[in-house]
Amino acid sequence: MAKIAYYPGCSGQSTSVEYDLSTRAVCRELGLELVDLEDWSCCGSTPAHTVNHVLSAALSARNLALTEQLGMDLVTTPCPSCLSNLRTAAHKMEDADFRAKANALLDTPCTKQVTAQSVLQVIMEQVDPELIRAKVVKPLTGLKLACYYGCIMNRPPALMQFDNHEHPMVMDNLMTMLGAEVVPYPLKVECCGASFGVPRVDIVTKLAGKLLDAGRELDVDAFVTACPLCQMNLDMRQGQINSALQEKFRIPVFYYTQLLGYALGIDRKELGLKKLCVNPKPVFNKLKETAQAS
Amino acid sequence: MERFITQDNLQRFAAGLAEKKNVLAPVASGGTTTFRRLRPGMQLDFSRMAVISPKDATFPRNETLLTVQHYPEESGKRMELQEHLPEGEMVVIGCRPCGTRGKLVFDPVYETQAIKDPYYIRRRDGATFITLACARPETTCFCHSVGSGPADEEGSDILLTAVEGGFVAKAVTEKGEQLLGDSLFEDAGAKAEEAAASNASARKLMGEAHDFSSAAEKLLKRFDDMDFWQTQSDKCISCGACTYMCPTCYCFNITDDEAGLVSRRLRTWDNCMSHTFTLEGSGHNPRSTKAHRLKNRMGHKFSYYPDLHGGQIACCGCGRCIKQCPAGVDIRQVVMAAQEYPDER
Amino acid sequence: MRIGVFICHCGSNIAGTVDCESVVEIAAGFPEVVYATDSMYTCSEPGQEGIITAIHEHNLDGVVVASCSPRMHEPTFRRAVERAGLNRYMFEMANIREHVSWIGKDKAHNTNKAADLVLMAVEKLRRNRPLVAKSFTTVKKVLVIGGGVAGIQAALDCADGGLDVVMVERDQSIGGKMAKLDKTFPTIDCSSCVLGPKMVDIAQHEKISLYACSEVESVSGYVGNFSVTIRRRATYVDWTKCTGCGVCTEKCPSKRSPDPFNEFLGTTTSINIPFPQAIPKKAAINPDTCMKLQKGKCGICAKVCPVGCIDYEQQDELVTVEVGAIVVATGYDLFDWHKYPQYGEGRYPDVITSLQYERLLSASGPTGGHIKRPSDGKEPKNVVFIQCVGSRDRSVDRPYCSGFCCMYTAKQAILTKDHIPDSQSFVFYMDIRAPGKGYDEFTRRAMEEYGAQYVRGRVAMIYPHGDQLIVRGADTLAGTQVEVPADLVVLATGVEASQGAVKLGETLRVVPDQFGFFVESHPKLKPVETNTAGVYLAGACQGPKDIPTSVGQGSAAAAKALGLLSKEQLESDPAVSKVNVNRCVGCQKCIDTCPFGAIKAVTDRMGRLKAEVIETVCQGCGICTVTCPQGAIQLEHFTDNQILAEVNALCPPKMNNVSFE
Amino acid sequence: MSGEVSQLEELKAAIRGQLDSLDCVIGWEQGYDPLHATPLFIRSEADLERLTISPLAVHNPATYTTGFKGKKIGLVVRGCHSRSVIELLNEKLIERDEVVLFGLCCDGVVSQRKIRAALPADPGFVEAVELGKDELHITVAGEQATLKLQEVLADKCLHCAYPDPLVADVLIGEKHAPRQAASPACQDAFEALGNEEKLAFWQDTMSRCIRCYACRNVCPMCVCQDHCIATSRDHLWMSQENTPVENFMFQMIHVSHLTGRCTECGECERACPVDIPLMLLRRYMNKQVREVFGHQAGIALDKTPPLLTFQVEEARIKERDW
Amino acid sequence: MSAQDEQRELRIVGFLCNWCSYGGADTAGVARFIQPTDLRIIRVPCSGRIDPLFIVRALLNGADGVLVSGCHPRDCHYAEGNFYARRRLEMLKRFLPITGIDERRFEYTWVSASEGQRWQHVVTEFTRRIHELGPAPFFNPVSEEEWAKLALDGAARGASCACHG
Repeated sequence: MAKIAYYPGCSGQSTSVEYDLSTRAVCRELGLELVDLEDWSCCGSTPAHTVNHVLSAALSARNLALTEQLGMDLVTTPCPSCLSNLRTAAHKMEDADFRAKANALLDTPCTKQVTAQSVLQVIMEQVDPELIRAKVVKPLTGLKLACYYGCIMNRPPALMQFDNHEHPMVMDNLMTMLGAEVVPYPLKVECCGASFGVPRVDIVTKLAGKLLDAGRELDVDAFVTACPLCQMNLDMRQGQINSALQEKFRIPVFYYTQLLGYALGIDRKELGLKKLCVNPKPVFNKLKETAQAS
Repeated sequence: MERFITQDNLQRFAAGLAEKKNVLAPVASGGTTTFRRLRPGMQLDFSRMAVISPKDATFPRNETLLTVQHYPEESGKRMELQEHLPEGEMVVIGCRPCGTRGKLVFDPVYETQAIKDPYYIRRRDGATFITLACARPETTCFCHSVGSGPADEEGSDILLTAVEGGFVAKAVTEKGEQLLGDSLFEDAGAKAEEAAASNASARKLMGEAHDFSSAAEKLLKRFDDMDFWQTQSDKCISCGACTYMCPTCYCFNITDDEAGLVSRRLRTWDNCMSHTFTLEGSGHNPRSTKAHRLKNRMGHKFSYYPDLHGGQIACCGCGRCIKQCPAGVDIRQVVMAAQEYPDER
Repeated sequence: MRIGVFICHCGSNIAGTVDCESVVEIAAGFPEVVYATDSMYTCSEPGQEGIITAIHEHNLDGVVVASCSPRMHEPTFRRAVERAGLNRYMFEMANIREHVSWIGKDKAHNTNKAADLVLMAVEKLRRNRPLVAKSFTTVKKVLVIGGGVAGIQAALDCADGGLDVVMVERDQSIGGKMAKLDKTFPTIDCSSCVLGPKMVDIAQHEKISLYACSEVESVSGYVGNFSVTIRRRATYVDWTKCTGCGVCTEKCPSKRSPDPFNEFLGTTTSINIPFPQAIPKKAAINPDTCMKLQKGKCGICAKVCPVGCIDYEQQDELVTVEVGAIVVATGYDLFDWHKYPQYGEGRYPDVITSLQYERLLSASGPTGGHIKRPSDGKEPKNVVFIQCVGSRDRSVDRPYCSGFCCMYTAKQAILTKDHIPDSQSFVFYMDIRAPGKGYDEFTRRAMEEYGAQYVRGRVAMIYPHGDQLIVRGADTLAGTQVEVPADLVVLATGVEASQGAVKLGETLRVVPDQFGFFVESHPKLKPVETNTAGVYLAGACQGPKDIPTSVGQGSAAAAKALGLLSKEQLESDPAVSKVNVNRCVGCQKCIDTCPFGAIKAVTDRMGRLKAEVIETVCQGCGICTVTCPQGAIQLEHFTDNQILAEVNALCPPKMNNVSFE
Repeated sequence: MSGEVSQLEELKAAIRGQLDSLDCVIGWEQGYDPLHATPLFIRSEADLERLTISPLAVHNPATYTTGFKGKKIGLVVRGCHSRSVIELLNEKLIERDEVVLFGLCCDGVVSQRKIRAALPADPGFVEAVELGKDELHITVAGEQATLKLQEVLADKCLHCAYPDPLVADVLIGEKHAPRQAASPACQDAFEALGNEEKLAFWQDTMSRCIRCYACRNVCPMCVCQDHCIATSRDHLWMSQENTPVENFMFQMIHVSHLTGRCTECGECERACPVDIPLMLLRRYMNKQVREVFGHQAGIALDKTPPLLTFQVEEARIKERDW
Repeated sequence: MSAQDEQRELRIVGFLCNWCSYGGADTAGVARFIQPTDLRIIRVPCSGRIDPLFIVRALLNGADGVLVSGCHPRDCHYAEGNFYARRRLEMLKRFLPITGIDERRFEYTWVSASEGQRWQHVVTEFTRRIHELGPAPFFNPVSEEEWAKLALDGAARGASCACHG
């Protein structure tokens, strides 16, 4: 079993606990042993690096150092925002002067180059696709999905170095592999409004509303996401969007790990499906119908 | 006159001499032993025969013959020439009989009726040789084949023979006798016999000598047989190790070094194994291959020189050229091959 | 040697901070200096006369002038010593102005430095030897590579000037990019009406030989005497017989052959004549799609051809021509816009290039001049133009401006309105670059008279919505994001160097810059020359250019070629490399490193390999001299000894008088 | 050492088979004493009988190849010698069809210098030598000495990455498992010295040099033959004066011309009559070449020496800040 | 370093290609960009003409510093000269440390004909560096005392030289 350091990130402990849960379950099933960083700290999210680059990098560098202390050189996280901060820190630490400044703030300096990758990347690159196919017990056949990646998962490309930043395909491919029909969703990397959900909900309802609209136009059964914030804006705020835009969207929004876990036959409790705001039941009903029909 | 001197005192004696004169002595350096100017604090190394011969004493590798200084025209003298004749005395300590005797080859060349090389003559006259007799021959030694031996006194002023606790020093010349007057020398006593016995035993250890008596004639006969020389020179790489280390090689090159306002005329060792040695201004080279050059080296030492100078072979049998040749060319073998080679084929 | 040294005061330029009299005094003591003096302005008439008089009076055979930079006045003084009967290479210059008096504050140091520089010059001069230029005859013929408008102009000018011309065109017809255009800016006149007659002139000019479907394979030789091998690709049609009647193209059953002339918007027949005005008007078979050549079945064209010119067995042919000069006019290629993921990477058929749009506009194009969008053939109402696609963008390694896209976009916006009066054009732009005559007015017309809506900003994304494309971009002037629904998106695709340029550059020894455009000899003063003598540049192969500039350069290159070949004989610079055959061991390392192919291997009479310099090709860089370990090849006038003499003059080796043995 | 005996016989048989078609085959025989070998130019059956391939047979036969241009010869080559041959081929200095290579998988050769240091008396007094499996039994000045072969192997052999010929027509002996090259400890120690110490070392060492050019002439890659700029009459590169600075200048010429070409056969150092550790310079230069160009001379055919080519973007040459 | 020493010129040799750097130095002159006076420039057609051994010769002859400058990569008048030069010079620069000659005494760079200001900067910086390093030691001992010291140190090193210990 491959051992990989795991950084859940703050949202994994709260708003997206189902993402964390399903990630752990899926990884276990696919033979990836996630080793939790002990005493990890918040990556600083957006606010930290808007204030001070060194301090912001130090926050993430601390987590890189923890990885190093585990004797590992790779750390994985489900959250694109955390990933972005981890990778930014690792990148900046390549510069000796910057490294010295950031390390001065840490109890245990980060000396080695530690790489951070998304769980998605780890699954796609370290797990044999044949293994995934072989392990699918409940295929997603008949399901029409839109994969929505969000704006920071693959950007900036020079930093993230994974998938196509304007037209990413890995989630599409993964879902196809599970038997689903994936539509050519044109707004894959559009912004959902991100944390504007707090100060300017009107922005989010507008942006996320467009995302839902494009999905509806393509007649999708559900959205698939890989970002806690994206998922929250599309799922939790769907009601706000409906009232703001006079719409009647009812499109479930999954984490890709939830659908992957479902296909792999993982117990639904472990996938945190109950945490979803838009009831996913129609989706599963449809799946059951298709399964019975065939 | 025979005297005795302890090992320590010989070092002291040498150091004392070095305060007044130039002393050239074998000194250990970087794992090897070469002749160097003895400077304060340096130790004599008699443990092995020095790699390089002591010929620097009478025929130095570099000799500035004259220097030229340019002046502005207005000053009346366009340039000034200054001759650099050697000055001072030189004492060589610890050379072997072969190396000492090797320099005798120079005399018939540098001091003849017609030509008297003042640089050479001054150096020769100012040089004293304190030679160390060999106790045991090396595999490359063949001094006895060229008319000498491990305790040959020819050319020396003093001959040292190693004995228990030190050396017996025998004055060969008057110059040598004067030096033995130094208080560091003691009465030789019975040590003199020990020395004589050692010298006799060394001679015996040398075994049978090569007979080079027909070399002069046979080498001439071989002159046009380039096949023979090509085979003999197969492994020669045309470097100058043999000639530069040879105590008897006396060829030199003269070059002018110019640098800005000063220039000088320099005499340096030349090397007959090199292509440029006989390269003519026209670009023609009468000895264009290493075979030609090896032939010349052998011929010169064992045939042409002896022919001109009363049969004296221009080789002292020290074996340096054999021992240090990077390709293992053996001068004895080449001469013997030339002698043994059938006249008619 | 008898050397004279002349120290120039340059008024107070030098004398102000250098004690020239002292330098004279010091220099007088330098080796072989028999005469030293100073003068107020050595380069002036009396100054030069002074040198000449001194040469005669003091019987000088070498001269050193210490004054300004040799890059300034070396030619002047060389001519002066030549007038006095000396060889011009028996002259050296010490730069005591730019390198001494103008940059140093301390007079004592400056004087000292000036004297050193004079000593260096003297020491080098002492190793100089007279060098004499060689004369050689030239071939009065010019090779023009590329039959676009620049090449056409160059060829016609050369031919009219009396030179024979060989034109080589890679495609089936000459005309280049201009032949594909519908109209040209800023006059909106018909492109083919302007270009057509010139193309016909090429075909009919008795001094011009045209090789279409051909490429330059290799070039050897040197200025005045190049030998060029041309590969004529097999067309499977005997062009000596083909009359261009077009019967074969009508009958060809294989109609799905890609149509490069129409920018792949439609298809054509396997045997085809690319467009009605093609020159030469000859048919050729595309072997990739021809059923006869692919499967051995069909052969209809051979049956229908009235003159029996079809030859399925035809092979490539190599032709060698001797020319005296070469004009490179290989033009440009379009940037591959698929590198931009935000424009859909080719997923949306209604995102097309500007040149494809030209074909849609053109009456001879695949739609007969009606604007129909590729996806469904509908006439677009909203057309969005995106500028700077592959221009001025470091992220795709195209930091340069392609120069003419602003203009043709304006033209296309105007033509769109002409074709579809109820249409609306939107142009996303960064800056409008319209610096030509009548250009800016033209773009204004597009905006003001034709109502094209110009949006200053970049496009971030194109995505489909219904049967339309939504173009989202920034409007930086309004400070907002805009979304424009478009029926058709036209990308003003930037210019990049022609794909074969790098390889051709190697053949011609003309260097491409980092983007593949050929580098001219001097950006201002030698814009059409290259660093290889006798090779000239015309058109966009040197950098993005519009039609008038390309034509102008074509004429300029022709003028250069005519000037060069108008001389009966050419002289070569004698400061070139020279092989000492006695030292050369024939290892050929110099041949490998020479950037100009100026060294060849020859066998001497003993059968040994030796290097030999082709004096007329050698440019005098000296790379070979450093390459040769035994110093057998020496760059004349900059030999090892000459440079070492300078080094030794500057840092005299310590004369070592301490004996160590 | 029965293995070696059978290898020798195998080699002799291989040479015998081709001797008629070759001008000569270059191998080794015993030299002036039992401790020293010397190059052997085999032209007859009788010559062949004298062939030896013991660890005393050290000379690099590739040195002689350029002298036989136009003739077809055979060479008995060890791994390092084959590198010299490859480099000569790559530089078009010899033709592949003009050399027949009899390759020996090599277990290393001796350093006479180390033997000298290990013997109780000067090797000049050697009387007999017997080769054991892992040791040398040497009688010198009447005394018996046993030297472990491993302890007197040449430095180049101790860390040799290419003991087996990289090109050969006939291969004799067992191939070695891949090995990692390393520089001798003394190299690292020397490189760690300060500039002043290094300079002093060369000043002193170069004062021993007699400029005999053995290092040059024995070097298989010194192909200027008789036309070296150091001994030319008309070049100002060097004074003929024998002083440390001029001697060192020559070494700089040598190493400069060897940049990217030195195959580390160690012949220069071996040939030096005054024991100058020339490989210090060569190894260091080779290290730089490896670091910057990823190039090692003579390990692959059809490679261009790095100074005879270039890349527009040099990945490992950084422009320095000013 | 006393004020007088600072005033004293050191011997710095420059090798400049004719087309770019020599022109750059001219440009600096024309613009009257004041520079230290230690440098003496040898003009060569191309940096590809510069044999690294010229630099070695200068350094061994006692030059305190050697500065080489050519056209920027890709800008060579002869297309490829500076590409070859870059390799040759880089190897020399990297090699110098083993000789005991301070590699900071040699530098190579690229200056175009238009970069007068850059040339001034390069000369000023390099000259400053060489003055910081001070006069270069002579390779040949220049006095009997130096010889004695050298020989004694050598003897002390004995057979255990750095590499045969």
